[in-house]
Amino acid sequence: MTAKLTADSLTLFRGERCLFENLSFALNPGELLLLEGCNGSGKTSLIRAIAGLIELESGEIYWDEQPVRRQRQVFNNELVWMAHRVGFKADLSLVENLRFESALRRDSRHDLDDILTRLNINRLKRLPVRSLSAGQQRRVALARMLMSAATLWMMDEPVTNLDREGRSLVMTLVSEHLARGGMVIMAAHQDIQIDFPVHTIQLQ
Amino acid sequence: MMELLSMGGYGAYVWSCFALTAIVIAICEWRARARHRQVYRDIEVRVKALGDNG
Amino acid sequence: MWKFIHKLASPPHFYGLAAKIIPWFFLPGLILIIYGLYGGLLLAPPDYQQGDAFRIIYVHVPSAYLSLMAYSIMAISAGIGLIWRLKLAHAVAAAAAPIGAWFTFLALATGSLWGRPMWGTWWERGDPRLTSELVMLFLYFGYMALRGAIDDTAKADRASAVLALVGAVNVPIIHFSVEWWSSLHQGPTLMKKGGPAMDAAMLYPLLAMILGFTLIFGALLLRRVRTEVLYRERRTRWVRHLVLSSAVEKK
Amino acid sequence: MTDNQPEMPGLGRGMMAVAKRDLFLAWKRPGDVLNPLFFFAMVATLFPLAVGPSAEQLEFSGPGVLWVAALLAMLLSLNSLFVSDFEDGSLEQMLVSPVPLAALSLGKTIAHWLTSGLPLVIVAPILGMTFRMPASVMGVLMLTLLLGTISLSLLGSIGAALTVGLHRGTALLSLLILPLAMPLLIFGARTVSLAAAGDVVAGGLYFLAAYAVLIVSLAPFAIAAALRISNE
Repeated sequence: MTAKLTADSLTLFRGERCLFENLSFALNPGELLLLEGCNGSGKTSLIRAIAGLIELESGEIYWDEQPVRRQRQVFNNELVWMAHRVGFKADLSLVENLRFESALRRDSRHDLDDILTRLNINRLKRLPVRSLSAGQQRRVALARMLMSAATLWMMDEPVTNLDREGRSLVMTLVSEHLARGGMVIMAAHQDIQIDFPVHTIQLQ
Repeated sequence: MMELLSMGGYGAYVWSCFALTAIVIAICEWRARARHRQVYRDIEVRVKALGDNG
Repeated sequence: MWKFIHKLASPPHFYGLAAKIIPWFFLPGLILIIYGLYGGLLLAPPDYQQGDAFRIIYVHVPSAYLSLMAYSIMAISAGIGLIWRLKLAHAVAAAAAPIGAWFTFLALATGSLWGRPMWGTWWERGDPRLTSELVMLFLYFGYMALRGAIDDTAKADRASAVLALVGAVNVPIIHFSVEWWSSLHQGPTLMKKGGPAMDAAMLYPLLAMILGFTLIFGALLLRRVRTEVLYRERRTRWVRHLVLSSAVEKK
Repeated sequence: MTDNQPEMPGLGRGMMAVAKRDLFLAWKRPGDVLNPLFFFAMVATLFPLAVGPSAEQLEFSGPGVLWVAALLAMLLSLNSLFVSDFEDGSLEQMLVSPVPLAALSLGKTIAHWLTSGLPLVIVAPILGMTFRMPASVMGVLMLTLLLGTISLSLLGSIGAALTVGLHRGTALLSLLILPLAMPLLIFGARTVSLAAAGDVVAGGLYFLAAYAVLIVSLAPFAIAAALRISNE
């Protein structure tokens, strides 16, 4: 067990159904873990369980060979999370939301304007999040990832609600992150093409 | 015998207390058994429906 | 030691063992209660102040004691379940709640039946014990309602465990605050229950009743824990085998 | 990855950020703050109408009524405490934050108290006047409410965290919290009554203060545990 992130025989039930049993994997810097499967196959549950949002029935996740459960803060410090619910306050503007977020996690010290320009949402930055379209909100969620200095990006269905340009932007950002030595775990039902080592877990 | 039943004039209170206690404990036991039977039967139905690979 | 606990807590083992133990709780409990009834109703002399009405303590005191004890068991096992992720502990907590609520109800009802001839009212508001018992009943109701509102068993276990622990911290505070409140209230002098001055002919049946009730409670608890274990393990192989193999003989 | 030091965002900074954000949100939606306040004022004004204008009755029932009204108003404001965070996913972001969840929960409770508890304390004297409360008693009323609402905010947050995301959360929250809040009601209302009768009030105030200290130190952890469970 020398990988940065390892999972050892994870098992999770939801109600009567077994979502996955004795699932193990390992992930190193510069690698992408892709969780594939159709709707309801449990890929969202799996990625949430890895992030510590769901308690596993059994099994253990290790970060730097230490169980994550015993060092939740350390693990969270290396983690940035993007899910279907973007996690922004609809009444606050984009910038206000991101400013608040930066108090919650380790900052990458990139200039906010640069990030927003890169994502093509700089002109929206004073608008309340409620007036943004779903696709624009996803872009703000990407801004959160670029603002943090976390190693591990966890993305649940990152390309939904995004146009073709947005989808290729996500893949570019992910590639750059991997090139920096970052790690990405992604749950997706579309095909993902990328020039980095990809581990795939297919869920039934 | 009558003396025992009347309990010095408090018979109604004393005996209703003891009767109530007996009833409550009986209900507890009965409910526990009924629940066990129900859970067991539900599992039985499911196991038989699914066969050996459920 | 740890290994022993682990073996004991393994569901199939516990399920079989509990079935064997239940009669060992139930029968001695029944014998003690019969002795307690005989001693309490026939042998013990009437109280010089309360007359024969004092005999209600033979059911009131054990119920009141069990209502508190069931809550302690619930809170302690909830804590164990939360910290060591022991599923059996959660099952115990879940099983203890309804029984505790019933005994709390019993303590309230018998206390009220006692109060009627003693004070002339069904509900003497100056008495702190009855008020505390009532709050206790609400705590049980809250616990069971929270459990019932959450569909997923594992989630219900942990959420209700947090509530049980919060409640356990509050129970002594509630008792204390009710006592303080009633000490300001100009009610009747507090009733003296038990105490070392009690006559032996009165005391021994009471002790027998307390012990007997505890054993009966143990039997009820084990029966319910057994059900909880069966329900929680319904997906496992051993339960399937159990059900298939004993489909004929067991009802 | 430029730096490998496990430098983490500060505990106090995260807590204050949450508190500040919630206060700002309350500022943008003043209705959420004002509703419980109106409820408090309404109950306290309706009650005298129900019991009649007799002065002794009003003086006698004043402390109890004001305290019960404050308790219910707090309960009303607690319902929505975590709901929007739960629905828009920002609760999730707090759960995966390196700042301990207990600190963030405390931040939320601070904002809740400032927007729901403190206004009650401030308007209480005005309502006390309708119950013909003398000025000295008014001071005690405010002090008990000050200490009591702090405890209620924290205690209620545990309940709100346990019931967030449940269908019948509202009714359940009252069932969970009211029995636990009983000591606060007893000590709060009785202390004010004692003050009205000219008795010593120190005992009750000490109790309320001790309770507040106890719950400030314990509740954040219970809230954090409950939030983690409820968000699953």
